[in-house]
Amino acid sequence: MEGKRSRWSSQPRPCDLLRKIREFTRAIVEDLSNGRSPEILIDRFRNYCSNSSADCYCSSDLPKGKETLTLRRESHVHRLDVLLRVLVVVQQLLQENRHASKRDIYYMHPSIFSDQSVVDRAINDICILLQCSRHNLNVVSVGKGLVMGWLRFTEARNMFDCINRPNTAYPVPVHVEEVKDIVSVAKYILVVEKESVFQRLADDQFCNSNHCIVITGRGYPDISTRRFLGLLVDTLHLPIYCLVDCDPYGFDILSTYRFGSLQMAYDAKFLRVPEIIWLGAFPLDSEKYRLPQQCLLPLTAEDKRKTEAMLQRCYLEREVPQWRLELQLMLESGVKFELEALSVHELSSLSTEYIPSKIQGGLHI
Amino acid sequence: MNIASVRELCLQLISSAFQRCRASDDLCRLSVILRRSSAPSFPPPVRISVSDTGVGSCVEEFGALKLCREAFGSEIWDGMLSVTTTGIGDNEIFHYQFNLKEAVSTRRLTRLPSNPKNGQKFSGTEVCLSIFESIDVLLAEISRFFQKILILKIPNVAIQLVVEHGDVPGSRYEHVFLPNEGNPLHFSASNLERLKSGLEDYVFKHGNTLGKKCESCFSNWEHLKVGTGVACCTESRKYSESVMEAVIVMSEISELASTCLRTCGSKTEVLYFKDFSVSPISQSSVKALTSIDWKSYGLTFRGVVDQGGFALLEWENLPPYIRIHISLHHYHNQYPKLSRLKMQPDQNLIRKAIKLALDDLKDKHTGELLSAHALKVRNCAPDLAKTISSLIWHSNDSNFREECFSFLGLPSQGVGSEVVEDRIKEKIISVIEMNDKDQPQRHKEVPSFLFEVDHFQDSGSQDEKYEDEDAFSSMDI
Amino acid sequence: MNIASVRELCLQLISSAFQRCRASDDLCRLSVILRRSSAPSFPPPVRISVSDTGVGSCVEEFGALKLCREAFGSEIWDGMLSVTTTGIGDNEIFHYQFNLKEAVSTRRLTRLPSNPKNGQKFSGTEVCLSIFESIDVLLAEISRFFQKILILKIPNVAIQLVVEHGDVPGSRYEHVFLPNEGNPLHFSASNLERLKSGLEDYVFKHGNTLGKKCESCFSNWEHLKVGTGVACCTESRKYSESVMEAVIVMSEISELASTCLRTCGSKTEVLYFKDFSVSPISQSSVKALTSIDWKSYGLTFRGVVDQGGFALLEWENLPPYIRIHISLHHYHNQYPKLSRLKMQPDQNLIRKAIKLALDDLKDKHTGELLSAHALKVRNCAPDLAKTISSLIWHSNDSNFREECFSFLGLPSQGVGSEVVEDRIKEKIISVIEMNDKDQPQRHKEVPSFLFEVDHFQDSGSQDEKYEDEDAFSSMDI
Amino acid sequence: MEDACKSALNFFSDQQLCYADILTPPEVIARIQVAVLNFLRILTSPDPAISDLPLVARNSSNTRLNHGLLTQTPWIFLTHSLCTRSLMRPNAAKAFIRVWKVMAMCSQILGQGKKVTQRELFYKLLCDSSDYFSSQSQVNRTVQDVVALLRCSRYSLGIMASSRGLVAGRLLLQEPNQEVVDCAACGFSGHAITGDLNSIDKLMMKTDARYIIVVEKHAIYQRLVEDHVFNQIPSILITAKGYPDIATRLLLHRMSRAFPDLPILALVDWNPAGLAILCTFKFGSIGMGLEAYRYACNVKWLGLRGDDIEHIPAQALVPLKPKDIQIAKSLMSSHMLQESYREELTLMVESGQRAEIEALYCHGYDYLGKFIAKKIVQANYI
Ligand SMILES: [Mg+2]
Ligand SMILES: [Mg+2]
Repeated sequence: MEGKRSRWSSQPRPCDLLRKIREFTRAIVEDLSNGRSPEILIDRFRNYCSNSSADCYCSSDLPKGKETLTLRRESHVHRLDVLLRVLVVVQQLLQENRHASKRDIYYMHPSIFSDQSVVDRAINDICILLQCSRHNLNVVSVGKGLVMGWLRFTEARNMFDCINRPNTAYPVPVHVEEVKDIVSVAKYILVVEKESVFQRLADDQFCNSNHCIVITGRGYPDISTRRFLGLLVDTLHLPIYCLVDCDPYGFDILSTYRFGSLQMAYDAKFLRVPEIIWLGAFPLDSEKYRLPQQCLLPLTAEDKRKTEAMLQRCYLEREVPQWRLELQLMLESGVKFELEALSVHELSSLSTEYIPSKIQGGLHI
Repeated sequence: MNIASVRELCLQLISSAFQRCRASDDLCRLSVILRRSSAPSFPPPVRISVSDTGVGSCVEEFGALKLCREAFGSEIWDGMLSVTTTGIGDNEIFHYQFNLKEAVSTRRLTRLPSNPKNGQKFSGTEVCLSIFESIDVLLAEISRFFQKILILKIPNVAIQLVVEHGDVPGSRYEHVFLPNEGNPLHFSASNLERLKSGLEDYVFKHGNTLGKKCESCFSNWEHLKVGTGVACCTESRKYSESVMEAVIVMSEISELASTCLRTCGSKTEVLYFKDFSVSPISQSSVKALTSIDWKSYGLTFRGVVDQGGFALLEWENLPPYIRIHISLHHYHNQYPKLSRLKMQPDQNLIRKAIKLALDDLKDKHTGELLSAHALKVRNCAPDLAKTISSLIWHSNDSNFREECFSFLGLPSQGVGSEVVEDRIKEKIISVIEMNDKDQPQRHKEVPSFLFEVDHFQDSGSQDEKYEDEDAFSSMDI
Repeated sequence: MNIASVRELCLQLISSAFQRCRASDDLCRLSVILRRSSAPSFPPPVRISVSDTGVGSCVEEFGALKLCREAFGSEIWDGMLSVTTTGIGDNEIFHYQFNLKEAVSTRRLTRLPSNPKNGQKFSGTEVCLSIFESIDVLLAEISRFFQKILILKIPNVAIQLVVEHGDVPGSRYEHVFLPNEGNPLHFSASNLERLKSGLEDYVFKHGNTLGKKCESCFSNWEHLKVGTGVACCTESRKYSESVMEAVIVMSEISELASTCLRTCGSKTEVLYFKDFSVSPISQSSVKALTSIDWKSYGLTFRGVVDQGGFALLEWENLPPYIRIHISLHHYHNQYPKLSRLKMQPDQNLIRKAIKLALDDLKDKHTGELLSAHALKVRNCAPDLAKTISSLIWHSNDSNFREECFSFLGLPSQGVGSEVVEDRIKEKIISVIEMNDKDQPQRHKEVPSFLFEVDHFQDSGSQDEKYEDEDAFSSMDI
Repeated sequence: MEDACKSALNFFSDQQLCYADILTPPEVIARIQVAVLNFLRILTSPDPAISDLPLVARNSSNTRLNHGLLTQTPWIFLTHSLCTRSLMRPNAAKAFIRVWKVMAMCSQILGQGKKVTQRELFYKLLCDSSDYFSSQSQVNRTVQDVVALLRCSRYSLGIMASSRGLVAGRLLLQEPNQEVVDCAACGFSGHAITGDLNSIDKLMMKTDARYIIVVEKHAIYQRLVEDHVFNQIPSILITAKGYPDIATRLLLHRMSRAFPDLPILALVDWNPAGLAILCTFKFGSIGMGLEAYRYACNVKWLGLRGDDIEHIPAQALVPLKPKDIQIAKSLMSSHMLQESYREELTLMVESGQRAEIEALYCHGYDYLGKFIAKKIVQANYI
């Protein structure tokens, strides 16, 4: 299919990865046998910088520098050891076609890994070294996301018939690469920040009356939710709207869908969904939809700090200057509010008034 | 330099005699004879005779001796030296008497009638003095002096130390110190080679007075690891070159329970020589020793004990069976021609010589004197080896395994995982050790931003934090 | 009690005259005449004559007067009293002269020649003295005294206050204070009834000197809310009974802008009477007043200003149109027969009487003097009423709605939601107010529950505790 | 509607134990109407009063232990002891009115045939009466009060719950007029348990399993599902991802009733929180309100227990944290904790260490399945 992008076409096969692991190992053994210190170069990635002045290369998805691991420093040796230990686990997972979570891997050598974050970094490093995505390593996390609406698909031959009960939440499949036979006649996809709003829409029979698919990542979206979303977008070519709280976290979550997260920047091209359209809530909605004063909370110092930091992100100015303006507006207004505040006057106003008016009126950016 | 005691004076006289021998082209003999007189005083007076067959001495040599007041304080010596000397070209044997108690140097000397040589061609000197002193104390001190001076392995001097107990027959003690006894060197060997060989002999003899290798401590030669270093400094103005030679020996004692253990235990006495003689070590040199970056050789320097000219270096964390020996020799390479030139005690010279010696030792003996840093890295090697081995071992690709084995020089069949692991460990360790040698150059290559990326982490914690919030709200149901 | 000033002495003399009138069985007249002499001094001397038609006085009464030194200090009085008196059974009218400056009491009295009564049956006394004092000051003070004493409403005494300005004709001022003027009482009314009625009159007159109800402040009678309380105490030893009567009046001024506002504003002057006369209030009584739990009557007591015998109670948060008036009367119920007995100023007596009066007022006037707690609860009533009314109103079950209306006594059709809400609010408020009255009794009763209950465990405080605990530790399986 | 009213009038008087019923909206509305009528009746009676609210006490002194004759396992219920919300009690007026306000709000929502999330409820109440509600937790507590007053489940009040629960394995579920769901073929996550208590209540279930395994952690559950452990050990796997929600507990409870012969075995971390989670399944928790006690299940402790710690490398043991000690103390003070559990807990506290289930992975990922199988075969659970 023409619409399929690189996101789905160039998935490395397990045997390719196993070969890469062997090559990697072989190189190390060869170096050692020849009395050379192995030097392992790891690319570093960032998907944004705080240099909004223009000519940064954050949009290019190219590495921004390299790290070198050698046997010269204790910390390097330890890090190399962790990396290789995780690689042993990964090799095993790939050979046996099993899956494990980051936490599972941590528990293989808890004393040596000392901390979960050490394992997380090693996994990221391995992905960079082997030029693959995390799920290619058969490292998965427990799924957090939910989906409902006009959608039918299979995951490893198990049928997910959401359309049968379009107001029932289904867990987002963890093994997105096993998802097949996606069928939908929906008009659009709606991503909501949190479960509470998702439930509101379910209770309002929103999908029934609007012929759409609703997805939530329950806060910061996990990888499977983002990949599943990407898969739907690529397969169904539907517009995709996003509804988040009007607060710094909501905006950050929105940015995570749109641009990917910093710590997974190496894989951003597979994890981001650039097609996403911001539907709301915008700072000015508080006036437009007559939100009572009690629902508007002042931004805390932490909120302001976070907002100011986000305003620096280069991709905003470059790609979505209008988003940035809204964020700026939020900071200036000094208040934030949650989506639930829109339901104050009328419980179903989110589904009967707010969302339809936004979509029909083109009030999104 | 002022001489502070009569014993020091004796050593000075012996040292001078040794220099006269060394200056001679021929083989020479240096005899020190201690003879207890039968006089009924206590302690009985000891007559000390220092005689040598070296080039003759000049009168000024004795007239210029400067003694502190304290040297006469304890009234064990009357200040009188009798000197008999003749040069190879002299026709007479001269006799002098020096009264060193006399402050005005011109009044010190009394010329006595000389003897004709009757045309015989020989040279030599004898210096005698009588003091009230324990003969054992003198014997021990002079012995130690000779043991040390042997380290220089000056090839043409034989030393004889004799004790005669008055008229008691059969009570004569005699010890001969020969430079080439332990480990003969070619006559043309350099000063540094002699110093190295001398220190080796000294270490093997292990402080015992037997003059031979201590078999219970050293069962074979290989336990010594030696490094040498030379630092030169051209003092341009005088056209003279100051040389600092350093030899470092690491010895491994085979049996800890041995009774041969040195008194200084795991401390290191720095054996200091100056212009081919035993010398006390100067304060500034001690300072130089403390300022060496021992850590980069895996040594933890605790401090230095400066005991009136002896410097004892103290170590921490040194394994109990390891001993470190250091000797330093500082001289002008035109000595004795220019011996009157004062040498600057150059701290840099000491540091440089010792560092070169340490590097030399490390180079020759892989795995020794690894830096503290490399030691830490090396501690990770078993883990890393195990990991790499398990990467190989857990691969289901047998070709790959065999390929790896062949890299490691192992047979493709029938090797156990421990063997692989051990082999990899060896390789890793040797890489680490090699890396440690040429550290200074390499270190600059490592990109410095490797671990500065920690600020990347700050937004990474978000997801975790958010998950915690979830955890809480689940309680809320 | 020592008399501190000449003005106090005057009031004391008037008080004694009043007591003589009260002791009489007949209707009596008490006249106070202030006559300014025409003497040219400044201020001109004022002759004060206090005359009464009561029972005659005894000589000891005046001889026993004790004046402080200060009373003579300002030299406004020579210390001389002229007394003319006769009892009903006396045949003569006696004349005395007292010199109160005389310290020795036996020397004070000078008997003057008496007049024969010629068989006429009458009794009475006149006391005269001359002082240098502003007549206006005297007039104001005596007026206030009479206004207060009128509160006791002693029925058989008519009071006349006359001012004569020397010989100036037409300058005569006369004011008559009649006990039954405002609100006539039956002759047999009790002391408490008189005190109550007297205070009501006093409040209505509102401090104005007009002697009649202030129309601009009180447009009708009902604005006064009165409570009374009596506390007795049998002092067993002397077989005498001490009585404390308290009357509390809450008045609501209809027009805040009225010029009639008392000087003391929203403060409350405690009108204190002792043995049927105006009396200063004692320190211990003031203390008793401060120790009353005003809060439980919704009053926030800020403090008391004690101004030489006057006590002004200060309130916080009192609405500006509300005035509180308190009068206290303490007497022996056998007075005057046992008037010489000293009464213990019993703090408990005051507290009890006032509490009873407050309770009485609260009982008679629902919604007044609600406790601070009940006030808080009452403030919630509109919200609760609104909530419950919305429960009714939003129900689409008409049977249910009609049933609710019938409980509320509302027609089943055509009522607006405000009506329902108001009705519920009224009911709730009335329950709250009722609950506040007999609080102590009610609380012991079984609470009325929304649903029937079999078991009851009063663990109301427990759940507050539980709320503090965090989600897990409360898991008390 | 009238029937509903009638049954509501005496809706608890004939019962020994108190718990929250799962009701339909008309039933809940009927109860609320009874509440209003009673309130008005007492308010307008000759001796008028403002009725106190009798809330079933949610504390340990109101719990009773029931020793079943047949089941031999004790279970716990709440009796009718009450704590009251009274308008008149000092500082209680607001709490009293909050109850009515929440009731009014719920009645309104139910009347519209809608449901709300707790957060929405908070916002509605915040805007409606901010004098009374200032925080989410206040709303949550008041909801629990209403539950304790009306004795119906929170869900019945129209408040949506999100269930975190998942179930997988040899279980067939069917809602009336719906297709059968095979929990063995629901993908890698298994079947998500709905938050809709009414539909759980109506589920029809079939199984050929021999055990029900309750797993504390989602990740462990996922591993077991991926490895198809439920085929090696014929079982149903269920997890609530930590402290269980009502829906998960209801489903487990329903399974325990439908399949009384299947032992329910819990696999939890070896730390006080793990035991607390197990006990929440077993007994409920006060924090969950009145609904908690109804869904008690006879859960047995499979692991990790003190004996299992020897299979765990020392470096995987972590010192107990203060929070753990706090939980342990709370558990110890409970009179419901059976002796064998108490001993385990004592051992845990004395060792000063804790271990997570994942620590077994040092023996490889398939060890966990074998570990469970072995313990089950040996009937090594308490
Ligand atoms: Mg948010
Ligand atoms: Mg846990």
